[in-house]
Amino acid sequence: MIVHLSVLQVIIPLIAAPICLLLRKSELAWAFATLVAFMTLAVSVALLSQVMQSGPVSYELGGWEAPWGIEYRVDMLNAPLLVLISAISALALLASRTSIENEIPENRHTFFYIAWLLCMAGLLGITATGDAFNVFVFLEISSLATYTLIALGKDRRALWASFQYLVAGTIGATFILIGIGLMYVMTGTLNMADLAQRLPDVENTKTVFTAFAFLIVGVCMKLALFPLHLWLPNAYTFAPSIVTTFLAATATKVAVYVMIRFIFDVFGFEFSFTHFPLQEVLLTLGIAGIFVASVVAIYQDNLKRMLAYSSVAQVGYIMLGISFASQTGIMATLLHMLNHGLMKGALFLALAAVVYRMGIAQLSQMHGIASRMPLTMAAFLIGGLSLIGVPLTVGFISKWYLVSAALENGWWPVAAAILLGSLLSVVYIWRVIEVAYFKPVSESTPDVKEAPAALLIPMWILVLANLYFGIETSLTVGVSQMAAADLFGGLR
Amino acid sequence: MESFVHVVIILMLVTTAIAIVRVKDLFAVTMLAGIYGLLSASFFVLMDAHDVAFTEAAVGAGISTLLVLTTLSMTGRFEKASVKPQADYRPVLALVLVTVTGALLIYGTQDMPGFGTADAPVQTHVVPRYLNDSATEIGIPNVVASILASYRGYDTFGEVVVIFTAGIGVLAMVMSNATKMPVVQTALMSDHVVLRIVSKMLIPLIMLFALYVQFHGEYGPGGGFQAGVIFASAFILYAMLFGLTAARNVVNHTLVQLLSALGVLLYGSVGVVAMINGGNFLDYNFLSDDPVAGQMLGILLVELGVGITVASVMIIIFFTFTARSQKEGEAD
Amino acid sequence: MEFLGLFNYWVVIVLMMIGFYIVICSNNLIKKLIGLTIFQTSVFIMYISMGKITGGTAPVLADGITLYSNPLTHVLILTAIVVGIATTALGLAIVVRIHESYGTVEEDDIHAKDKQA
Amino acid sequence: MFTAVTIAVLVAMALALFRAYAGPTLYDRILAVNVFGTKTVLLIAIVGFLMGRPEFLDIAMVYALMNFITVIGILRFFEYSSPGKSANSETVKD
Amino acid sequence: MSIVATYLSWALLVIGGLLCISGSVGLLRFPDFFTRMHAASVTDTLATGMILAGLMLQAPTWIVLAKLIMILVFVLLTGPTAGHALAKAALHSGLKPLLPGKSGVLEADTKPSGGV
Repeated sequence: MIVHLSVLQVIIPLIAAPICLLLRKSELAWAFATLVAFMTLAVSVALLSQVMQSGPVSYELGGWEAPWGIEYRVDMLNAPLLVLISAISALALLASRTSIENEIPENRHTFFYIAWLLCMAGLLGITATGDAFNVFVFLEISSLATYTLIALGKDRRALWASFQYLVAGTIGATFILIGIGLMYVMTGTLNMADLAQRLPDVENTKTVFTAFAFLIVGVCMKLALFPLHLWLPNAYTFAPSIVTTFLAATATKVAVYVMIRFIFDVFGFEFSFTHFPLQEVLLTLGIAGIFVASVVAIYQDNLKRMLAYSSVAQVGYIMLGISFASQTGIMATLLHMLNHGLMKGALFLALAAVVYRMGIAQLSQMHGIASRMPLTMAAFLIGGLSLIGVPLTVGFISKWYLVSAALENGWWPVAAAILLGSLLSVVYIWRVIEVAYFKPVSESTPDVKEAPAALLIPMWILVLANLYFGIETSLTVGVSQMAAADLFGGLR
Repeated sequence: MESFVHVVIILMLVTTAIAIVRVKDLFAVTMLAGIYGLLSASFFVLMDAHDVAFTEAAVGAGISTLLVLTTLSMTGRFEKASVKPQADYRPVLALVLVTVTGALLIYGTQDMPGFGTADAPVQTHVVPRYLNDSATEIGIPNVVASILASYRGYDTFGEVVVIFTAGIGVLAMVMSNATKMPVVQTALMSDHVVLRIVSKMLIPLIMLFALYVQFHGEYGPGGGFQAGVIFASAFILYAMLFGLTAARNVVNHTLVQLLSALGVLLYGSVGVVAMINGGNFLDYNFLSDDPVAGQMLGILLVELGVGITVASVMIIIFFTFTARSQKEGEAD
Repeated sequence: MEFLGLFNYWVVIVLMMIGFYIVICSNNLIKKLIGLTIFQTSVFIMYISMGKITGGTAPVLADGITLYSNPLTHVLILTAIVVGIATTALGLAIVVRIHESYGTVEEDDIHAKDKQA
Repeated sequence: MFTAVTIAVLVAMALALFRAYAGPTLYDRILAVNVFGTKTVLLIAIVGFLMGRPEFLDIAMVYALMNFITVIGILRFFEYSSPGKSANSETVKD
Repeated sequence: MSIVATYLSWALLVIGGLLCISGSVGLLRFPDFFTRMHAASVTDTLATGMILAGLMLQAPTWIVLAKLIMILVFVLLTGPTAGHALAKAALHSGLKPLLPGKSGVLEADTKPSGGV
């Protein structure tokens, strides 16, 4: 079985989804889905350790060797991401049954779990595959499932948000399809490794330039880079809270991964940064994204929307890391991807608990809520500190590397911008802390109890992970370092 | 001559597309979109892509037109005529965006290998193996089917899952809350006697044709997806003429849902059996002692899985939509 | 032939852009989805024309024929067509629900109603 | 000779396309779509002969089938929705 | 193939092609729906039949012939049926054919009531 790990990872949830439909009863479906998610987690952890011990794993689907068949390829770059996706998915599923009680009508619960498994399988598939077209197929699986999950939100605006995302996402996917087609016409292959070998011969052509541009724009649509982020705040705000937790922690990260894979592995560092003004574009948009989104976040009353804008800002940081075009920069990016997954997971789970008890996530209704829901708000506090980048949390580690990468390039203003962006996040996190902890309980504050254990346990697991990986950094930093070295080792 | 047909079809495509932009009547738009589907399918025939033409005809001209029509019967037929002044910036913005994108693409075409050249990378790398060896490795003449089901069988697995996901999505969103069907509906097209009689004759023929397409896919254009759509269209025809309740009596809703899951499972389990027999996922060589026989068996089974899922999901989608539209019709 | 090639690709690009234009510009959600279909179909047309060989024939092996058009693009587009119809179906399902809860399928009306709320 | 027929069919398709665009009534459009579909069936059949591989006529079958179902579908939904809301009045197109 | 069959085939194809065009011209030029419908559906069926028959005479193999016959049967079944249903639906919806009025000029016998 050990040789099949990389494919088991994806096909376990993929095959489990139709089985869920056969189970019909929503409790059974939930239990089964959670079990499957934990199995997937186990597989991905095993896969990570396998990759760490013996290097990249390649798997030929259907037994056909690489350029002719489809290949799964797991290395240091995507193995940690696989763990992140399955871990967040497993924890969120654990909490989901309670969380969706009030948010989704009873008769849709089974479909919810099926869509969840499909979404997760899609994300895992995008991450694990080594074939450009296969990326598109699994991207669509995850996207279609995501549209469904978002549309299940209680508010009618969820439908509208889902539709907007569907249009934006499909345009993005079609752009990716165009990009893949143009690459294919110049090289005749779809396998990423094979593409990487054959692209340099034609890298001076206008066609490859266009292919790259379309791929990047398409992926940026999916990862909500600043001017293309318009679908994201609505989608995150109106989706069921637990779905937001899952998506915020994983979906954009997967898109970032695809981008890194194409920039560094398929097209190669040289092409991306010399034939194409990638550095300037990402730097500008990244910084603009950080500031615009952070400022907008400060003015939000709905906390889900506030964190959604914060996610857009965080994507800006991640893009900055890529734009440094250095090994430290890319390492900071990878680290921040994982860490941001952890902190957004914790924060949104805390909000899911708030929504579960209060029905809403409006800041104006939360005066003194910390005294009613101390554990939840403590989790939010720690997650918020991590988002800001306070020492002893994961946020600090990735910001640290980000800043040092900026300094390494001698880009003082960029380093200053990163710090300034963190200050902005202090502002919007502080608003919440102030209201929740220091405002007296007013009559508008609903009389609520602490969140149930089903929500608290996964939430605190994530919070502790935030702290643990903020102190004991050898695993995450080591993995990112190796992945970054791999990406730059492939340098011609 | 081929080039002439090529040019004419392409020009008609453009005309249709422009007409779609201009027409405000959404029924007309839908019909033009159907024509667009037919035209692009003809184009695919001209480009030797018979399998694709097959699918596009069934999907672009058939199923998607029907789906849009069902939706239109719920939402109304006309696009709002007047655009408010403040929305006026949108066409300009769109035009700029579209021009930039189009210009970039045209820039990109300049270095593309010429149309139809035999020594382009697309024709010389990867593909020759399929054309030269698939006869011995897989043993079926339709190369498209062997790539679809075997060489890139995993993509096709993904494709089945995509369809399944769409079915789940539609069910999760549109399925009526009430489990029982709306009360007796008037038999809608009862006055079309000729239509009903002819269709009664046709439906078995259509099903036979679907089976032919399903199992002939290895030798000519066709396969699970096309067969599934055709099979579903027989039920859709029945439902349109004799009412949804009657159709539901023939194919039970729960049963169709189970079937849609079973199709995916059939596909998946072929892969898992290959794994248990010591091969990789979806390696059909391990399904039988003789690799070629294994490939044949594997392709047969996965195509069947595709067919079952596609047919049942299409039926699910169509029936769910129709049930919703009738419920809404009553509510008025 | 060279003229036909460029003509073909350019017109296909025009088609794509018409579809794209409908998606961005149309106020009606159903028309947006139809635009999306046209956009995607045009991309399919581009793929399929990339795989054509002049004088080639359909990739169904037969005696006496040596020149076949590229079957791989056909496979890819088969998959993509399926993805396209799946997206359309899901989009229409959302539109149906939007119509039920907003009473309209026009984008600016929806915005107006959201602002009121 | 196939050439002549192909051209004839193409001309017929173009004319039908114009009718589908111009309307003016819904039924004109449906008729045009139907004619267009039948002509496409013919085109596919002839092109098969023209290109020397006439064995793939199955596609023409599908076209004919889908054409029929589409027309029925249009009629069905139009009849159903016509007493209802906005679908009843045809404004003559300008 | 015998000479006769070849010539017959060509003749069928040419007549079919001409019918095709004439039907479509009718579809384009005739004044109202019902006349257009008449032009289109009558010639449509005949033209399709003739062209397919012409092709049948040139069919290289039996399987091609069989498929052509299937298509012909299918078109002959569905074409008139669809046309019939369409005309009926149009008539029921209140669309009235143009008839010669008193002045001998074609006019609708009643104003299209609400029409379609």
